[in-house]
Amino acid sequence: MANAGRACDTFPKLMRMHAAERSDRPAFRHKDRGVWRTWSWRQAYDNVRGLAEGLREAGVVHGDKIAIVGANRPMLYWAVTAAQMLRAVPVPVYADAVADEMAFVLENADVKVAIAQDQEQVDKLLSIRDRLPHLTRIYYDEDRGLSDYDHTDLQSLESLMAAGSAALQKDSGLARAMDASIDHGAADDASIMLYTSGTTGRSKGVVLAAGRSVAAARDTVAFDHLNDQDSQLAYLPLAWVGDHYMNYAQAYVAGSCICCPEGPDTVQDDLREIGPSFYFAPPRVFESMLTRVTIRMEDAGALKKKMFDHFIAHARRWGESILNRQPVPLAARLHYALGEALVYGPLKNVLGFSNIRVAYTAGEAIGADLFSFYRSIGLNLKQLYGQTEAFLYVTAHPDGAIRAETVGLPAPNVHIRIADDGEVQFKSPGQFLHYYKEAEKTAETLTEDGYVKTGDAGFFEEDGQLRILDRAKDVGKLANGVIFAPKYIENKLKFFPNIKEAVAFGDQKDFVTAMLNIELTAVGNWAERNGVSYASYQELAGHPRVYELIKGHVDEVNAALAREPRMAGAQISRFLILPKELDADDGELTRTQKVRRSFIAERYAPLAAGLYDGSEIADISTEVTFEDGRKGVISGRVRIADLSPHAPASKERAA
Amino acid sequence: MMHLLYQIFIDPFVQMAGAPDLLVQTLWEGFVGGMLYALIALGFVLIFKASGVFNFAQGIMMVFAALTMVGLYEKGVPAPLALLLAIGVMYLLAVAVERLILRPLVNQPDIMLFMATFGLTYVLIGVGELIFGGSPKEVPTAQLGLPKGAYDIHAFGGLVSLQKIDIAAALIASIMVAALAVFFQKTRIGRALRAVADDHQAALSVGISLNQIWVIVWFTAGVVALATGIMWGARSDVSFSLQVIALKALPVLILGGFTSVPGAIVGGLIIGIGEKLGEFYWGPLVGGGIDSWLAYAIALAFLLFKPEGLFGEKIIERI
Amino acid sequence: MFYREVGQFKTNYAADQAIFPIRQDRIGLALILLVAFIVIPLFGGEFLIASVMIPFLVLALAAIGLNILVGYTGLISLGAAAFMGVGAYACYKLSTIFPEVNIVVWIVASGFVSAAVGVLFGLPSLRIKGFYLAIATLAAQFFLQWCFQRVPWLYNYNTSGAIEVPTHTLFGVPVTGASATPVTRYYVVLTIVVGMTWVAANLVHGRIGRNWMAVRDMDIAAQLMGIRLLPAKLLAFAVSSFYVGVAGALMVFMWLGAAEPEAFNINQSFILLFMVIIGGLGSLIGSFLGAALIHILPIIVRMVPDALGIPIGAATVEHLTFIITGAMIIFFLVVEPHGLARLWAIAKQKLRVWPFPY
Amino acid sequence: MSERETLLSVSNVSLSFGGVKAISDVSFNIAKGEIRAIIGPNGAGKTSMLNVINGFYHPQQGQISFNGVMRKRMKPYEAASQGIARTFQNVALFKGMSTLDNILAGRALKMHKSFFWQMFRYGPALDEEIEHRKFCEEIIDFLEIEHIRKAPVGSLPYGLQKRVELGRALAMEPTLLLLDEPMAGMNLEEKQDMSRFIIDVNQHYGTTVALIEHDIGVVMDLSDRIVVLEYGHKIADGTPDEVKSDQKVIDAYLGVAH
Repeated sequence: MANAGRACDTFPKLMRMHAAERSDRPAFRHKDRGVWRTWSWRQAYDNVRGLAEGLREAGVVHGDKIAIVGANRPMLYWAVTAAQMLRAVPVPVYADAVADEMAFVLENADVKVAIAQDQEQVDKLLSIRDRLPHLTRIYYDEDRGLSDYDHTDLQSLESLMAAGSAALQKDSGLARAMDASIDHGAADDASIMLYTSGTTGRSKGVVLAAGRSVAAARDTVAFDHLNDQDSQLAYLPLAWVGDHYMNYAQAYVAGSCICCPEGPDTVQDDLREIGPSFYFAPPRVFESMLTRVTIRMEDAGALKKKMFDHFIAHARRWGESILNRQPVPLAARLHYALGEALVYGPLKNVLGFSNIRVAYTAGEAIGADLFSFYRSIGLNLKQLYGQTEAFLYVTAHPDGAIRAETVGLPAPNVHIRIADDGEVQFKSPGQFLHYYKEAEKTAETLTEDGYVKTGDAGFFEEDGQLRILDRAKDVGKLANGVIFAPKYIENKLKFFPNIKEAVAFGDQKDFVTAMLNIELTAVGNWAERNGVSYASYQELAGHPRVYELIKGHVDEVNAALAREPRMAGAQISRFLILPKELDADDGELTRTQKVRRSFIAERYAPLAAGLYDGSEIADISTEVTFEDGRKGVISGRVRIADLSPHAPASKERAA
Repeated sequence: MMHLLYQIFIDPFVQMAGAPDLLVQTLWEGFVGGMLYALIALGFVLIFKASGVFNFAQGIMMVFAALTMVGLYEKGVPAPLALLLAIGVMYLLAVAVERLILRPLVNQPDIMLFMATFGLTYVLIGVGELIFGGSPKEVPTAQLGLPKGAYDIHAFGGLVSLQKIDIAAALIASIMVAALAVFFQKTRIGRALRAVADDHQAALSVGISLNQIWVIVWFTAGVVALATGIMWGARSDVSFSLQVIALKALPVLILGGFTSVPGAIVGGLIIGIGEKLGEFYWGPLVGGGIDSWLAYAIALAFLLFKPEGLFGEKIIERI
Repeated sequence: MFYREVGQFKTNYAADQAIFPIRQDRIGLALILLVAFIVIPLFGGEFLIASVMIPFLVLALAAIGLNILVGYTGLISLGAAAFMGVGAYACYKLSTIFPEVNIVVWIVASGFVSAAVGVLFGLPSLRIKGFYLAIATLAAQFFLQWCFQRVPWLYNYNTSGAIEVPTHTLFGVPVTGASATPVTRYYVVLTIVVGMTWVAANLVHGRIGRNWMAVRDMDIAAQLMGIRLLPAKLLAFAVSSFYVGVAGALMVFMWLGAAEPEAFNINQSFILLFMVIIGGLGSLIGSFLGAALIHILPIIVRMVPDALGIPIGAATVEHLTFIITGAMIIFFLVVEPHGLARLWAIAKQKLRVWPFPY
Repeated sequence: MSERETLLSVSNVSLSFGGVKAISDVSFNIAKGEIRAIIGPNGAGKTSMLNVINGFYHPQQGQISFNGVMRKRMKPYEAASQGIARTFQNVALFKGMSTLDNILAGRALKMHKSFFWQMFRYGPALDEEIEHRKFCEEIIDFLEIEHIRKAPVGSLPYGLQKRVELGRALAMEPTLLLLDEPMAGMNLEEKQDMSRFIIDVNQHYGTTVALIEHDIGVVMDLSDRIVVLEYGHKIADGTPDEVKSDQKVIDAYLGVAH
């Protein structure tokens, strides 16, 4: 084999190797038109070459930026590789971004060619075209609705690929040139540009190098023993580092199969059908899954419910120990085996988890309860900590030493240190090259000795595992000097299925307050059960009995905080429930669903003021964006509830 | 071949003309049978009109009612009291049907209710036979004040024999039909019953609940069944083989339409007379016994030309 | 609970359109066939095979036939037993006229005779609908039964008026008549029933089945989509009668050995209809379940008092059977109008989503 | 619009049921490729008109020609085989079947493989089944109903049922698509979706659409031309703007509604 000796330090080279070594193994699956279409590595490679040739003929050259907008589709993944084959830089864009957001990214990245999934994305691109002087051509994957469009600068990927493949077939010179282009691909080529979600301020284009990306993925593939028998469901945004790493990079290194769901509505069904062996999801996915489990079990018959609760309780007691291969009494093991047959096995089956060997969660902190629930039923769920700048991994849980509060040990070949001000800093193999066109920002982020500043505050536990507290700049102090870590408190709140989002305030204030979002499914279900009638989300959110319910949860959080010496002083004194759901379309959340605390404080200023001036009711009127993009105004009065703090855990009891 | 055609198309009419007394006798018997068919069919129509249920059990209700009366009599109950008790049993049956079948199955497709009446049929057969035994029983005609014997009339060149019980049956049938017609047209409940067939809400406005209406209708149908059963029984015996006769009311319904009272009467007469004539004049050609299916064949023939029956409403299919 | 469907994804339409797309169902089916073909003949007693299994299979086949008409096409028939009779008499006549031809061939061929008669009596179905049609099918019931009684040619002029099955052999082994062992007869019946069930499953899952169901669910819409009602209905009559006819032939040749016209009376028609209703309209599995329940119930009613030591007359047993059957129909209609098949479907769904309730 | 070829023309059609006139002497035509609306108050004879067009009712007087061919008494299935498809005011899906089977049933006219192969679900029968499944999957994709592909239609919400019904009609690859109140009982978002589908069907498949709809706003947006019926009579016929300003229409209909 021609390439055996050469190191595969780019994704096109990896793909070429798989096409040769495991040509018939499935590389991509896509549930399309009701069945799982499958492409082997060979077929996928040929398609990518066709695409690359087509793009080359369209004038794409080394260094060009190619925007890729859409959901997870093999064609779009191929476009990524095709771009890399030409040593151009793919720039995936969040598919749900509104035209304005998209314009910013495309403008900033000097995109030359845009690849869109369907009519919706093409429409968005066309609407912002005036602002993109470099954009020459747009390609699309699904042709529905596009036949009447002006095709001067518009073409289907299908035809581009066909033309490219035909050209390669006909002209062996072109084929050789393409091989050469792959060979020319170098480790320090910019491999991809991912825009940060921009929790704070505008998003920045993180440029990652090919060699570093492959190296990082190699480390983790070895770490988790992934190989070409594995498969994963690619359902997270293409533009998110999580998807690019977990699905794209790892699959290209391990030779495993990337499975694309039919659509956003069918992810759960598709997950169950495909039964992946490797799974990655942010905590909110696990959370909503557990919420659904709980709600559905509420409707079960008394006996079944009892059985379920019994075995789940048993799992909570022993499940993690069994998963961690710790010594467990035989009786408990047998009991667990029975539970596996009656509850855990079937539950994993309906959730689509039966075949999973390793599952990861990252992106946000995960609740200990939530985390251990999945582990207790036998899902090998682990946490990792990372960021786009690191090409995801900074730390990860090793097998056998997994705790919800920590994010694990440094990943292979990653060096971590805690700066004097408590900020976590790292140096990793996958580390980014620079922010695109933001040399200043790049310099700010990197230390002089080449470490990356994460902006997160954290510390190492005794066993060497890293524990993350909060964004370093968010960690504040109450007026009385007590440390206030808003995220820490928010996460504790969000671990309750009834609470969807929480925003905590307290920096430089006398006490801590919170704005909450209820989870409509869970609370709606509760309301139905308890005879609470409501006509709208707003009405439910403001219902006195819902306040009572939520107050109970907040009180529990306070009790938990009271048990931690560092946090006891930062209990929540007042809270309110927002009359609308926080929404990325309104700028309240980032596209990765993180709350923008300061923006919210500004937007709901009257409410924020109300939380601190002792009033029981505050009025608010705010603009909302509806599903179809229209805007409207929600206004109303919001009640504010008070709580009394718990006494900190006494020293005697602790001792 | 010619012979066969002659036998089918000529010979029977020659016979009719040759022996008019036999023809009249046959017609009379057909008429009486037809009146009784009409009475059974009327029970169907009553229930179908008021509750939309095609009551397959109507035939068995007839047998069951008669069997109850006769069975009680045989157990030593005086005949008039047995009659009253049988009426009471039919009332209980109506209540039970409303409670156990109609109420739980309300709003189900018609076919479900139709099937349920099959179940009812089986239950009634089982219960009837379990309590009163399967052997044929004689109706105590004398004790019920029904006449016996026959008037022999010498006419039409021969002898026409009219059984008194047949005359009584025809009379009683006529009276019941008339009474029901009056009940439907003139009384408040009757009008409510008619209304309920078209519009359940309308019935409620008359101040009678739907459930009460069902009980009343089924009870009325039960009383009609009792009367019919006694008449048939008096002419032969009471046993479950009468059930097959009851099934003959079905072609009557096809002919007359499910919702028409006059249709039931005319249909009954057509079937009754047609069947007797067919059996008497054409039956021997094919070995006899054709009355078991002739009624259906007649009805089917009609149906092919008029799918909604003689008096049924024209079906306009809406979409 | 036993269903573990994770990873059972389909990569082509043939697999996705399969009649049993779930692996566990295929395994279950294989187990059932294994029991039916091997375990029962090996370990079953004569009573089980001759008095339980053979009648059950024959009745199930008839129920499938009737279900095609009533359940899949929505045409109520009250004359199914008569078509069993047609099959039985056709087979009887064919095998006496051409005794040298293999009897299994005639059993199947008798289905065609039944189908032809079925089409004839199905003709009014274009103009007649619903209850009217149900009553019209009674014409078939009474007319055909009358033929069995009054046309001596049909029963070879036997003085008894009944038909009796002589011994026929298949590959030298007696399969009918007194010398055929129950196991042999069982295998013949089982093979035919399994084969025909498979064909029925293929039909109802394809274009033909869809057309039938379209006619059943909304005949007007079906017409406006280009489905011609008469051919669709007549095909249903033909296929249904074929199945019922073969079941009739099997009943006489493989089960009873002899039959009188009374065997095909209206009560038998009702019994078949009950099997279909209780089993579940529009379900092949339901046909088997319904046949099992209705056939096995009387056996139990007979055995329970015996087992409890309560003397009970044969007549009383029959009356009780009537009452229980009737009550059961009402009970099912009230509690689960879609029959045992729906219960089975619900149970299966529960197992699939276990531990969730739905 | 006038230069467009006429696909269907209705001339002087009258229809009555037992003496009650449902349609009196109505004439209009539908041009190839247009979206034609029939509006009017309840009981104006709109649905009866559709029923006449697809051969379900036979007018006592008047004539209908489709694709230039005059027709006498036509059976509904003949109308179907000529390319007239239909949805219904009260969803007329096959309740006992899944979404996919309903749409597949719409392919009835295009499937011909013999009973013999059907018996074994093998060879040509299976190939045909798969070929048409592919076609139906395009419709499922088009109407965005992937998630309910295998669901029994009886259990679906009303809006989705209407969508499935449209899918079933599209499966017939119709030349003329009759829609009877396609948006009745829908919320705003569902109406927008449905409008989009109707426009897409019209523009990209070139299907001629005739629809009855009560939501005047939607009708005005969607249609090229509108016929207005009242008590079985035609009172106006023209483009949305013409109809909107027609005094008779305003008096009879629009005035009441707005």
